[in-house]
Amino acid sequence: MKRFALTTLFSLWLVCGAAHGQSAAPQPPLAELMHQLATASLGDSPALVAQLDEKGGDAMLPLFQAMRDGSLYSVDTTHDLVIEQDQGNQSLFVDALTGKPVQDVTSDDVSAVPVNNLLRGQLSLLISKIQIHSPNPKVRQEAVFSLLADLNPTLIQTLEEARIHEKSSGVKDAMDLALAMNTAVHSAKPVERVNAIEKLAGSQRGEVRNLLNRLKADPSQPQVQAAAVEALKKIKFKSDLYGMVDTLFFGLSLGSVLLLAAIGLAITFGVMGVINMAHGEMMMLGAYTTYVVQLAMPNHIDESLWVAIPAAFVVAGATGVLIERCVIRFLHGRPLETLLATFGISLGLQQAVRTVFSPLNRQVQAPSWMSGSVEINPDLSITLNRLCILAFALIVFFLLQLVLKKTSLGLNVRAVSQNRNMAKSMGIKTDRVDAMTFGLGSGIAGIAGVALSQLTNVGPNLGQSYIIDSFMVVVFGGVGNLLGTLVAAFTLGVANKFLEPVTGAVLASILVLVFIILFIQKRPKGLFPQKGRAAE
Amino acid sequence: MNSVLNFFTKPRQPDSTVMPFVVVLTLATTFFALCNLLVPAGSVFHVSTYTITLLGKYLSYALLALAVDVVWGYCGILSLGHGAFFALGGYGMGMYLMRQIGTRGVYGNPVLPDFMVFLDWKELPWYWLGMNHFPFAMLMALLVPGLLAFVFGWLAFRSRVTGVYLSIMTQALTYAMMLAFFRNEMGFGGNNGLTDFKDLLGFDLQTDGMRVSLMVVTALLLALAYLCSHFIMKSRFGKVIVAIRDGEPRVRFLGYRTDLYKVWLFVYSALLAAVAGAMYVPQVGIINPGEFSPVNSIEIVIWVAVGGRGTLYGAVVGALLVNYAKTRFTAILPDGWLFALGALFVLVTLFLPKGLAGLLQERVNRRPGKTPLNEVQA
Amino acid sequence: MNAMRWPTEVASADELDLSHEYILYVEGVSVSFDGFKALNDLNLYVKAGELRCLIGANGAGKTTLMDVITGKTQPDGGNVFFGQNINLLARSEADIAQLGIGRKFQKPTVFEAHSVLDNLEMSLKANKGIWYNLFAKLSAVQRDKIDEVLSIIGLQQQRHMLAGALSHGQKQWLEIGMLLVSDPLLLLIDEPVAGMTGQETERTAELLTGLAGERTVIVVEHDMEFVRSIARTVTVLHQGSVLAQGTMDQVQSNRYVIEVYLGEEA
Amino acid sequence: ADTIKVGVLHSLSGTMAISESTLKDTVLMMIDEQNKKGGLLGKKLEPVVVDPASNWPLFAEKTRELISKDHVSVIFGCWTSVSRKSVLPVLQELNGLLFYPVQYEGEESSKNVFYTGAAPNQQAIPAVDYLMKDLGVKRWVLAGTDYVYPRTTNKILEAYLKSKGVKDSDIMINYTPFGYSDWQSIVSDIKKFGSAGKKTAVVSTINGDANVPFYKELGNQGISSQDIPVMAFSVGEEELSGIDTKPLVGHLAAWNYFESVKTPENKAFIKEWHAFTKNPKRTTNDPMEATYIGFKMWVQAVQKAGTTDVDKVEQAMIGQKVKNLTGGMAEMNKNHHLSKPVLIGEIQGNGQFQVVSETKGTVPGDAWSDYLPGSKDLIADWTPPIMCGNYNVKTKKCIGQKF
Amino acid sequence: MITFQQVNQLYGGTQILWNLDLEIRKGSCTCIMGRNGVGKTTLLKCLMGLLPVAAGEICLGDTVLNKVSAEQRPYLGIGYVPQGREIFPMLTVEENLRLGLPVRQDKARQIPDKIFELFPVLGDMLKRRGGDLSGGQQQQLAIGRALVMEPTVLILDEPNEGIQPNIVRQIGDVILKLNETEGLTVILVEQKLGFARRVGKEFRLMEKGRVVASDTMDKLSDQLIKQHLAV
Ligand SMILES: Nc1ncnc2c1ncn2[C@@H]1O[C@H](COP(=O)(O)OP(=O)(O)OP(=O)(O)O)[C@@H](O)[C@H]1O
Ligand SMILES: Nc1ncnc2c1ncn2[C@@H]1O[C@H](COP(=O)(O)OP(=O)(O)OP(=O)(O)O)[C@@H](O)[C@H]1O
Ligand SMILES: NC(N)=O
Ligand SMILES: [Mg+2]
Ligand SMILES: [Mg+2]
Repeated sequence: MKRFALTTLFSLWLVCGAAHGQSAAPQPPLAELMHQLATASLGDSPALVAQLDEKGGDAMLPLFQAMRDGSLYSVDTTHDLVIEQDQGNQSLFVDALTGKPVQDVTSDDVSAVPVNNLLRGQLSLLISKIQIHSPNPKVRQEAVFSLLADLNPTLIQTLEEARIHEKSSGVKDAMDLALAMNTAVHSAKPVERVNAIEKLAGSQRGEVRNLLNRLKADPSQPQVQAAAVEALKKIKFKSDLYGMVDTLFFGLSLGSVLLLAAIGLAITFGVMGVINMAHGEMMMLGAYTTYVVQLAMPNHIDESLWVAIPAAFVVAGATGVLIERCVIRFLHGRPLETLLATFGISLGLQQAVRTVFSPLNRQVQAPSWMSGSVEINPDLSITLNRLCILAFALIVFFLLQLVLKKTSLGLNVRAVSQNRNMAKSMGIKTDRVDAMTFGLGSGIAGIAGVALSQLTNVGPNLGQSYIIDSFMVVVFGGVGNLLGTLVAAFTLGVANKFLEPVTGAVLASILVLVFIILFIQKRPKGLFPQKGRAAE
Repeated sequence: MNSVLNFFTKPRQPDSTVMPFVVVLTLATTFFALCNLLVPAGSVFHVSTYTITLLGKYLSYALLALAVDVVWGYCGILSLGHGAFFALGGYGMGMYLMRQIGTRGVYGNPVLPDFMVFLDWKELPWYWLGMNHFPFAMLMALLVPGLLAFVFGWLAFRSRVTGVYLSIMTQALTYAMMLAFFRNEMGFGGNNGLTDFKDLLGFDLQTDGMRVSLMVVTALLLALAYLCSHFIMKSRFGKVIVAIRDGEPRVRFLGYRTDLYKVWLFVYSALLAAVAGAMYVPQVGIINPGEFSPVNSIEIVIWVAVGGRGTLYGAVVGALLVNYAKTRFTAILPDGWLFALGALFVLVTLFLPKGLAGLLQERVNRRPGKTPLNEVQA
Repeated sequence: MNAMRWPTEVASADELDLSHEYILYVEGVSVSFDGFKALNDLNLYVKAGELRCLIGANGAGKTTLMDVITGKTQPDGGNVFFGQNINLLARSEADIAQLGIGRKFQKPTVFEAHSVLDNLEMSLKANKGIWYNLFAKLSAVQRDKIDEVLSIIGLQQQRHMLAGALSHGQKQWLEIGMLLVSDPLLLLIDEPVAGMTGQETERTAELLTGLAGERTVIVVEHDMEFVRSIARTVTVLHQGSVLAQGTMDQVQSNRYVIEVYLGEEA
Repeated sequence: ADTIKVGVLHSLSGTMAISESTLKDTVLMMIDEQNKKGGLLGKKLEPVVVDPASNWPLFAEKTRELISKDHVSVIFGCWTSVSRKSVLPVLQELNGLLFYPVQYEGEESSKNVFYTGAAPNQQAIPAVDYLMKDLGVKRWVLAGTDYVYPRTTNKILEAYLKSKGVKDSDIMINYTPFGYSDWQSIVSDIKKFGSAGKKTAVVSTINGDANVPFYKELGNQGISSQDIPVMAFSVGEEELSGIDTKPLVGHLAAWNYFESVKTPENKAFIKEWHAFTKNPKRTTNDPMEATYIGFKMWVQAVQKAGTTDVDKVEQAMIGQKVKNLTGGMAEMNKNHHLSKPVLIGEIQGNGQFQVVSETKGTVPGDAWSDYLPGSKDLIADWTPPIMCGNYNVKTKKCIGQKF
Repeated sequence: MITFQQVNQLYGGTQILWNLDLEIRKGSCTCIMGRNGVGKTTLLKCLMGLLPVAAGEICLGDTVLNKVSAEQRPYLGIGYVPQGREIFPMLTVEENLRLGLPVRQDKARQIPDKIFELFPVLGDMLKRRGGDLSGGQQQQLAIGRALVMEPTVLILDEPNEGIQPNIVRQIGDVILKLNETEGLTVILVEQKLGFARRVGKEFRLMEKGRVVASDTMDKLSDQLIKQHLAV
């Protein structure tokens, strides 16, 4: 993950702090400093941390890390610093310096050592410095990268020394980059500088770009300046390219959300012809199911989704079957009336959720395997949850295709929706087919809800925010055509994301809507219309 | 032949509800107006200004429902975007009212509405020009939605966009309008919309007399629209419209340009909706982009369905009833009224497939001694 | 002028030029659906006042031909002219109907929510414009016309019935009635006697022969007895083109026609 | 009547129910508490709850219903500015009294309304000062939902930042619609904007439902509070209760109240809230405190005036003091806005805020911003001799409407 | 085999069938005739359970059909070719045919070749949507679809409507064959006398919702025709 530049303010402070340290009275010993830290105010902590770093050196790593992550505590009675270690549902406290467990201390006896943003920044920098020597090459590499914005002579010296013994090529590259950055600025020989700059052109990192921008602005050495301009051009070209890929991914990802939202509707509406205004609420039920599942298994958040998906399918599907049996089946041949009834149902479901779960949003946690992003390069990283949802949407889609194409259900559903009486005369159990189809569509909506719970609010309004988009996608794709739904969802997603940087989010949505309206004039039955005499 | 049979042999009776409707509407309105203005506040017969304002709102909704019924009930065009025409009419009126505020706004700017002042606009955008003249503003309140309906209808009907495709496109239309009007750059007050109106044609909007007048005018317009729509639906034009609903391709083979029939009906309907919007705004005191929201448009359709589509009085009754229910429910059951409303919708669909109007018709048909007109003997 | 007409009015009535006695020219028309050729370079000429029978196997393209003439289907190529001067391919369905080309569909399509009377009223030959119909009233002449047609189709008693409640055969009659009141120059009639009893079939035959002469009639029918009773010229379609044409006897003895259509001992 | 009726005008359904229904409960709790103390002027308080259903015209209608049909003495209600704007004409026509408890864009002072939430100068300006001075922020993203409150706030902030020498190129402004949920591109743009080597912060006036997906996207794209801190004006404890806050630790919010502040009053308040809602985990938040202060002040004012008559209560309100839940005294000023302290808090892993900065003393709410050209000369003063909501100090006249 | 006893049927308030009695013998081929609108189609729909019976009983052998749901009746061996074909328009020809498979006793998974022997055109058009077929092709599909179910009773409502002459012959041959060699009971509604005479073994004449004459086909006199079929 990308580390950003620390503030200049902070660098200034470091210098002052160091100067101050030299001139001041002899510093208190480590233990004393730690006790001071335990009771220090937020304003005093930075100075203490700096002193700890100076005194404690690498041994301070666990303490710094704990402090940054908010797991550093001080024992109320003794002001000893302890680190909380999560051990299932019970927390264990270890000594901040020695790492030995501290007996007889519970969470009631300790209070957190306060940190704020400023301190976290300072700590991160110190941690990185220590981690240059970490045994783990990945950590070392990260450490180097996070120091790029704060290169100074001592650091460069450290890096040069470390570079000699470094074995991991990844870390070597990182160190070379740092050294090249240093050379590019500080070398006395213009040729060296130009060479270094050429090397830098291979990196997409923001720190490099900022440095090159600075060089570009400095006219004192024309060839250096020219090299910087050239390097920046190369970098820009690549980053534009990655930007496109990024945007494309955003579009696909938005498309996958649209697809998930629309796919259940493509069945209840597209195939069965029910104008299902309660479709959104089925997604909402799925999302709430995820919430309940996580409540039930608080220590297994990572696995919770695997339980939530079938659970959501069952809950929403069962609700769908219930709705079909109690209401929809009395409305055969009156498709427009289903709008009225399902709208009523959607109002009821929303209010029911408000009554049961309160009107507030519920918290659904992200499993760790879906958090964060894969960084392909500094200009292009893909968030994992989006990637998972994209894959998930496609899987759901193809499974559904399979069910509809390969089982008799698919055929029966279509037969019933086209001619109910004749289907009866062919021995098709229309009642069961209806219930199962509506249940299937609703169940898929429920599954979509699980995915949405990872992206957005789990609240009573969840369904409302997707219902219009869902209808739009189904209609744009062509009612009754599942493949159309797929293409429509991705088209709209990608179009939206390519427009957005140009026009802004609101105008992009408006333009997409206008585009759909105009498009339908050209193809009045959507992207993939149902063709033939019967469709007229 | 063997056609003895009352129900189907009965001629399609001309909607004989016109006179009763107009009479009841006029009487009720007059009654309420007098009870507000003449009966002293203490009396049991006094009708509060609150009630008058509510009635006025319901009546504009009724007019809106009528507009939807004309296209949906008679021509099968399920518009899920009529809120857009309503809102545009409302904005037309709102802009006029806004300009009437003059220096009485919070910043005292004689020309610019408050929201423009605090967004630091220097002059009135061109589309606000002239809106301080009532006739021009009203013309715009009709012209703009009418034109929008015309352009949209012309494009859609000519390309033969029908059924759910059309419904969803109307929804997209109103949704796009909503997003656009939410934008502050549009110059219509963004999310806050237009509000803080003072007077209309020089009359203070907050007096009882004005409220009663607005209510009465709304009622008159509703009656007029009812008569007009009745006339249209009874004419051969109306028969063609209904035929289009049941088999548009076949109507074309009879030589009718169905796209034009639909366009003009759509425009007519949009104009009714715009009038409703224009009457609605001074009575509720605010117009904002929320009126464009697709859910609003869906609700209108539901009023019509509850009342019974395809009958003009059904639409009116549905709008009055559902909105009255909403007013009552939100006050009596603030926490659970959505259950009640939702249940109402479901129950009506299940047990009154033709809406309340259907119920009424059945009653009439069943009344002993009443034989359908022109009954054919076996 | 025709393509972009101001949306308020109907087409100006074009004068039909019948100077070469032919009323319908279908030349080189092809229609294909997803690669399947329903009509294949079809040529057909019909004289004014003629009663032409069109027969041919199921799927030969008869209905498709009517679709092309009435503007419902655009052909891939070819020309269709009404009289000398009117290019039907450039016209909309409504225009074509107003020119005086009426059609009865294979599957009866009547307006089910309208009474029999209203169905006929709407089909009347009259101005089809919007303003006109907003104020139109039935004239005495029109009333008589409708009454006359009602008695022809035998639905006097059902005049106020909703068309949706008619039986299949009654709908067939109503549709014929709708065609009659519209007073067309060219009638395209797709399988009029399907579902009729023998007696009714005879009546239909009388009706159609009566119409011919004054009007031009093209009838599609599979009932050979019926065709024989009315036919002067018969055209046989096969796989989208004309297979044979001539009098009933000529056609009936045509070997190909027997093979693909009539069967050995028809 | 033998009771004093109190109107409660908060949406219990529709999009705003998420925020507003809590305030309904708060008012009910306060009424309950007051009744336990024996009511007011010897009468019991009786709540009249209605549901304006997040529908703005309905707010006006319900106000009319509350005042003219139910004859309430005061109304506690509204959240969005548009609902307040919708209600204003009715209040003024029927001379009602509204307590409005939410932070808002200012530019208003009505005789019939008391504004107990923060004006921009009580939230936005101190927050930006903190970012600038304490975190050394040089580059600014002003991200908001596209409506009046964020627009105005950002206008004020833009003017303010420029007055502090920030260049145009260092300000990025972005608006999104209500309920916006696909933040990928915008967050990615922010990330790019923030990688220019200068300390960057986001000032967020993103409202309501859009926040959860925004923060989730921030977390997933790996923007931590050390990289680009986000300072929010509409994200409180309640909004956080719907998010997993671990990835958000260190992001900021500016309010006049945080649940985590340890004062005896706050402890008591939280305890009562838990007891009232029968939910020991229910959070409290800033608009609740604003409701609390408003309610207490109203009670005091009624006691002082000896009547619930709107005009008398209105005058009695001015100068009323109530202890803040976070310490110190809130005071109602002549412009119907409160003087309150401003707190900056950082999000913690447990969904609470840790106060990292606090103004010295209280900040009086400005009805009219000093940074907008149209209103910098305006003040509101509802005491004689000025007695109006928009007095121009230059021309020495009340302009526009007189209420 | 099939009996109607005092069957009454109403559409809304309109009575169509009046105390109708009817008997169909097993293995026979019975032609139901009558003018337009006398209730032939209605009668068949009652038999198929598609219309509710107001009063009276319909039996298939010993089974009282009134209590059997419409979906179950095909499993009792009834195949139905409705008037107007009622093809599933958006399903392909193949899919239309496949729908009948689960009803078969032998649970075959393939459409029997027999169907394509009877109606070769269906084989050529397997992948075409049913709705795109020409009227006559659809009629053949409708019959084929009923035959896929291997019914013991085959009900045909005006099967020759819109069919080319040689196919009409063929259909006649098929019906005869099914009836004579495979013992299928056939109920045929037919207007065309020639065809009725050729394939029908018995006739039932209907008038105004009642059966007014029934006998074997050779007894169908001109007198009866004039009385009940002429207009
Ligand atoms: N929209 C379409 N898509 C695909 N194929 C079509 C379409 N319309 C017609 N066809 C095919 O074109 C051929 C001609 O059809 P058409 O209806 O014109 O036949 P027909 O001569 O009227 O037959 P019939 O006498 O059975 O009514 C048929 O094979 C039919 O399947
Ligand atoms: N859905 C309906 N509602 C009301 N009446 C109907 C309905 N369907 C048919 N009818 C009436 O029932 C009567 C019998 O109709 P049915 O379709 O059974 O006649 P049929 O004998 O099959 O005539 P055809 O030979 O024309 O097919 C007709 O008079 C018709 O008007
Ligand atoms: N005032 C607000 N937050 O709308
Ligand atoms: Mg045909
Ligand atoms: Mg029949």
